[in-house]
Amino acid sequence: QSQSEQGSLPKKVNIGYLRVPNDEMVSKTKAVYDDYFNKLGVPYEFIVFDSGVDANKALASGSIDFATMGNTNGIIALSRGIDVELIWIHEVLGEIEGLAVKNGSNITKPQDLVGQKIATPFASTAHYSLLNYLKEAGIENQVQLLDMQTAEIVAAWERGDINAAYTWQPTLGDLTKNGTILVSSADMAEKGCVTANVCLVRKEFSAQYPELVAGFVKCLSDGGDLYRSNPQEAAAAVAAELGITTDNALMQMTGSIWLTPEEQLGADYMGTTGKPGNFSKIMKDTADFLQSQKAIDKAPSQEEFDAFINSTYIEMSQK
Amino acid sequence: MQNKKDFNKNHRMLTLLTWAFIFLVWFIITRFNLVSHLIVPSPGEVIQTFIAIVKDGYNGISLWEHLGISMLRLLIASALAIVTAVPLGLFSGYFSKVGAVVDSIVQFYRPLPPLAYYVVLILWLGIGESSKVTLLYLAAFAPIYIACVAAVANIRVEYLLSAKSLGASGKDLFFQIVFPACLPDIFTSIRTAVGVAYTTLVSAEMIAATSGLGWMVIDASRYLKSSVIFVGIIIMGITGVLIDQGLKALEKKIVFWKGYQ
Amino acid sequence: MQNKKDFNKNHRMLTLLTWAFIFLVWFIITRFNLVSHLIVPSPGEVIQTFIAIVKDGYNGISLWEHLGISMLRLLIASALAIVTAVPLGLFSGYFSKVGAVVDSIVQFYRPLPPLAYYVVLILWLGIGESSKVTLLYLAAFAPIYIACVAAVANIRVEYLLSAKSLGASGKDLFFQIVFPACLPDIFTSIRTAVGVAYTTLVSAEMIAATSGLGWMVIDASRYLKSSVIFVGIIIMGITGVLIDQGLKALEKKIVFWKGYQ
Amino acid sequence: MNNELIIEIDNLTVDYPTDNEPVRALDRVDLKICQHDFICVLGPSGCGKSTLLNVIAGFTQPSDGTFLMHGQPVAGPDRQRGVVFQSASLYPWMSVRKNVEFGPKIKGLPATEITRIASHYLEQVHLLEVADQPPFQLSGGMKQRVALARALANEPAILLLDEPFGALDALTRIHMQQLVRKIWQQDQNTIFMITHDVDEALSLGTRLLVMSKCPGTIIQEFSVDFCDRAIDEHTGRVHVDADYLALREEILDLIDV
Amino acid sequence: MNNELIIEIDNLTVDYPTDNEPVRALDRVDLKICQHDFICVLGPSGCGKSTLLNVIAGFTQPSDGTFLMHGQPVAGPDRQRGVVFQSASLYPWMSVRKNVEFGPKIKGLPATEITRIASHYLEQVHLLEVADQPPFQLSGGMKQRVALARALANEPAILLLDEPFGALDALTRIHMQQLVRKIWQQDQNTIFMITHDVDEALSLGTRLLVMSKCPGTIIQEFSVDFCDRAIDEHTGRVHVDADYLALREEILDLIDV
Ligand SMILES: Nc1ncnc2c1ncn2[C@@H]1O[C@H](COP(=O)(O)OP(=O)(O)OP(=O)(O)O)[C@@H](O)[C@H]1O
Ligand SMILES: Nc1ncnc2c1ncn2[C@@H]1O[C@H](COP(=O)(O)OP(=O)(O)OP(=O)(O)O)[C@@H](O)[C@H]1O
Ligand SMILES: [Mg+2]
Ligand SMILES: [Mg+2]
Repeated sequence: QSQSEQGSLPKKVNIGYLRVPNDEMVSKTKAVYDDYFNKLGVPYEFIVFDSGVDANKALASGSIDFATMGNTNGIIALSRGIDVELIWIHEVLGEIEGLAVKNGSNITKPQDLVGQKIATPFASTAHYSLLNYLKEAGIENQVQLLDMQTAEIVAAWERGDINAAYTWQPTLGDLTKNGTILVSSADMAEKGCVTANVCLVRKEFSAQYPELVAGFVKCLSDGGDLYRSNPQEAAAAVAAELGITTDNALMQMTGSIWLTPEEQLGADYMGTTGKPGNFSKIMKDTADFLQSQKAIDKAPSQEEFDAFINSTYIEMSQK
Repeated sequence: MQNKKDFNKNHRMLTLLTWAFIFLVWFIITRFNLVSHLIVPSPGEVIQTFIAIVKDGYNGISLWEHLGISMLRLLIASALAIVTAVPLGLFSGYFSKVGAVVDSIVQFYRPLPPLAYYVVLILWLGIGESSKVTLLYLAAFAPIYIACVAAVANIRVEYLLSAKSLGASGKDLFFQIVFPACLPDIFTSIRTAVGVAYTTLVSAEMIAATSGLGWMVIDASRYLKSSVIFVGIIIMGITGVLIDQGLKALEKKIVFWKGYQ
Repeated sequence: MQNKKDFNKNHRMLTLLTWAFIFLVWFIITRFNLVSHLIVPSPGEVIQTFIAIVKDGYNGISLWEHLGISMLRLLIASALAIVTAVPLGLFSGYFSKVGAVVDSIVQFYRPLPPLAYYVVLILWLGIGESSKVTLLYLAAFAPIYIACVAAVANIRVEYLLSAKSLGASGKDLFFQIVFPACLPDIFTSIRTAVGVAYTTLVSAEMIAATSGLGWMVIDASRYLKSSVIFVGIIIMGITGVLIDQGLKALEKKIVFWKGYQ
Repeated sequence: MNNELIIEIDNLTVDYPTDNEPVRALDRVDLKICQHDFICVLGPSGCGKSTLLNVIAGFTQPSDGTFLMHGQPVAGPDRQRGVVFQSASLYPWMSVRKNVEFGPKIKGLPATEITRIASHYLEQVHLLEVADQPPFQLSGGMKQRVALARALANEPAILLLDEPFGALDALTRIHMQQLVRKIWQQDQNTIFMITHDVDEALSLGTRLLVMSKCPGTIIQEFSVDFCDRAIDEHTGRVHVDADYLALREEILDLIDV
Repeated sequence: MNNELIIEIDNLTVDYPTDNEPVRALDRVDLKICQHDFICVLGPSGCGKSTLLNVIAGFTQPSDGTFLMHGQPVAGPDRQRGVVFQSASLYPWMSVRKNVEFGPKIKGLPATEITRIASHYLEQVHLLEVADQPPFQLSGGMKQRVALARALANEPAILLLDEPFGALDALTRIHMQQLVRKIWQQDQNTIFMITHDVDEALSLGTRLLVMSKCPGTIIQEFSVDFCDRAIDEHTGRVHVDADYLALREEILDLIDV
């Protein structure tokens, strides 16, 4: 392959990842990356982040080349002028995220949330879905939002400090032990409020090593293929890495939509080069919403999103 | 050394020049895009953000409320630390048995990073104000307690002996001699303690808060709003200096005999 | 007061009893399920966790490596702080013009909560070791610098005058008189500084780390592994006390004339 | 010595506990102090002078022997024995007046009485005009005068002075000596004073005790009366005569090693 | 006074700057110091004695008038004028020997020479046996002897002593006086010493300067020779005679206010 040409390889590749069961985790645990990078002879490092928030800081300082994050953080990256592009959608979030309410709290409909404290990690996709949900119910100013990380949500829930929280698996599973899901991100997605985990790359990096980026994307789609062909095996590998049960892992993996490269390139999602898909519009809508929430100063334009979402590497990887 | 006034004036001038220079460098590197404005926002941006925050607040809460809630947390925690650590510290110093009981506990938790036990506090006290205030309280407690123990040990023995010879004992001795004799050190430690608590403010407001200066900086950093971060840091820096100056002035008034013991 | 040895023995006894009592209470409230074991793990659980961590490490990294990397960060940051803050502080104190330039900058950043500017450091220096070490460095710098400035101001004027009368000037005066005269205060401030840096350790290891004691506690708290949190806290507490004891012993050796000035 | 017996010390021994074996500071000291005695204690440094004073004050307990005051054993310091140390132990957080009022206030006297007493003794040491200043604004000599007034305000049965003028310059010291002599003569106090200055002892005391090196014991006692007979009306200085000089030489020979 | 002229002070005035108007500490002082003079300066507290010494040492610059040493103006402190302060300014981080060696070392003498000088002067102050101890383990008198040895080790043209024995007890002070007298007689030093103690000045000095209250000026000078003629071979104490007592009274009258 042309990638092996002298001088066109980076000294090292730094990859920021999240500890969640997705295609990247499958590829990582099933040694797909090992094979790829070892064959190239390029050293690489996986650096774990708690959320896209910290990954964005790392991208901004040039500490990492690839990063996985929720699409809301991708928007923040773009709007703040971090020089990155979106090259892959890991998964479209479905049942994996949701608003849990405590049993016995008598919350069965949106209006019951009035006056309640609702916890969620700010600047996350869950935060965005929750805001949309509240806005739609017209009660956005009648609840108190608390900015908490997932572990703290569990602690506060256990202690009875909160009766509602919008969060994701596996935390969500802890909450539903004595709670129920009022609304999930799958429900929100149906209402047009799509959230997803995406992969960003530093443009400086992708411009210099496009082949490597395409190879990286291929690794991701290989991970997805592995999952689709043998879910049990993929779940087992992921579960070992995350320290959870295989069932739990599988439950989480089926709770979101994994896309094939073809689906990614389809009109519903990223689209092809020169022909942006619907995901770009979703991103724009999300950005407008974030702007209205003053989370970002100025939403990027549709054109900027079209350019930001770059399906070239998927196309290259499919050749 | 011609004249004291001239001398001080010269030095204030130098300090001013230093800051002017810092601002100039800041202006130049941002004006000529030597670094990304994400990494260093321009002075103009920061000033605009500051004005916007003063006018409209942050996240729907006015700046004064953010400042107020943070100061309130700090105040309550410091006040609690003072009214508990001072008597306990003085007792520990005065009655060595009390000291033997309390000392090692304080010595053990003192070096702990507050963030290490914050989760435990949240598990115990919940996500409300109490865990935040307790975190600040614990940060402020140790320096005051330790200073009080040391202060009692350092009381001039002549103060105690002459008071006894004048007929003082028990309560009189403690309140009229031991306490005032330790007051200068207590005050110094209060300044330290408030400083330490202030330093812990961001940690305390990191969890389950939606207001406070510290939370504002944390939230801004989630959205990479570096101009807000800068505004927050500048406000915190100035506030911190002001608090210390205020305490210093108070100290000079209350412990007027400091340095003359 | 019959005998000094008996006296000290009694006090050690009391301290031991205090801790025995704490462990007993801990044991009882967990044994009889007075609180959820999520909130307070039982002593047995904590000991098991401790043994497991000693044997197998945490997250695939041995406990000694966690401890080692944290101590290394602390050591590098403290060493850097010492070699920069001491000369700068002494110069600032000695040449008032240097002081006029540097002082206000240190005074401004000193009260800032480290977490407030950690974001900025990460944006500037990245997520690697340099931002972590810099955070610890900045935490350690201010106390040493400020103590050095004050120490120079407090040098007995007779030390300087008699040295001059003996023919000393310039470099001799600085290295043979000013520096050693400030050394006791420098050492005290180093102890403070290392303590402050240690307190900042968890903050520094909160972002993009995968090793270190602080990270271990943070990671455990992310997954609410309270027994790991307790193990971490206990290790950090003991380590903190040991570091301070070590520095104290070193101080006693190097600054043997302390208290005799 | 036809005056009332105040203090009776018999066979007094004091050992200080240390990490190794105890240090013997006083060895079988006998001493009787009567009303209106002015005792001056001389002796080489570290011979146990302060230890003796501390026992009388009640700060230190005898290891052996008896110490009686008015025939009663003493449990600890109390207002019967006023103490003045070498370096002022004035409380800097109280004004000069409050310092002097401290004893009477602790005693629980009525407010007017407290004020009267404080004014009286401040007047006696010529410091009424600085009564409202904090003590740290005073010179060394003034501080010691306040300490004296404070001790006197309790009207103790005996005044214990541990090198009270040791930290003062020679001129101020002479003035302080004149003041103490005057007060002693007027108020008929009983004074036990430690000093290093033979001239001071000679010009003030009625009984001079000379102590030996550690472990301290009283090796010789002189009864003197220069303070009564030889004071210049005008300058307040002692007339130095042959007797005086002879005694001075004798004492210097005794303590000079 | 047929000796070489070392220091010449003419019309010396010193004002200290303050926040308000300057304080005049010395007012038109004239003074000549010759080789082997032993000058003792007496005067009330705050009259400017230390200020005069500081000008000679080079620590303070004259506001007006001239100060020449060996006919040359002086820019600042240097090794020609050794100083001993009241409270020991020994460096606690150096051993006694290192303290004494400090001057010679700074001068850059060869190591053997440095050791020789230090041993010599430590011997002279009888402290060779504690040479390796840190100074804080010594008694007050020993500390001042080290300070003296340290100043002497530089072999300065003049020794400036600012109340060198002021903090010592009376007995130790007498021993120190004997020591200084002996050294002065043996080594033929020139000494300028401030004291508050008239007896000390009388028993040591060849010239006694009495200064007036602030702003300080020299109001009278006495030439005395008790140090030469009246020293008891045996005890080293001055024989007090009628001359001595008369002069003592005269000086006390002068400075006693
Ligand atoms: N608390 C103590 N513990 C142990 N030894 C002590 C203590 N206090 C005094 N000594 C020792 O007891 C002896 C007598 O001490 P004391 O203070 O009574 O002497 P002094 O005559 O007052 O001396 P000075 O003239 O220096 O005041 C000394 O050898 C001293 O070292
Ligand atoms: N640095 C200074 N600034 C202002 N005034 C000063 C300063 N040093 C001394 N003075 C004043 O100058 C006068 C003379 O002071 P100096 O120290 O020379 O007196 P002194 O005779 O040595 O006194 P003492 O006997 O107390 O040592 C005093 O009134 C003093 O208050
Ligand atoms: Mg004594
Ligand atoms: Mg003086």
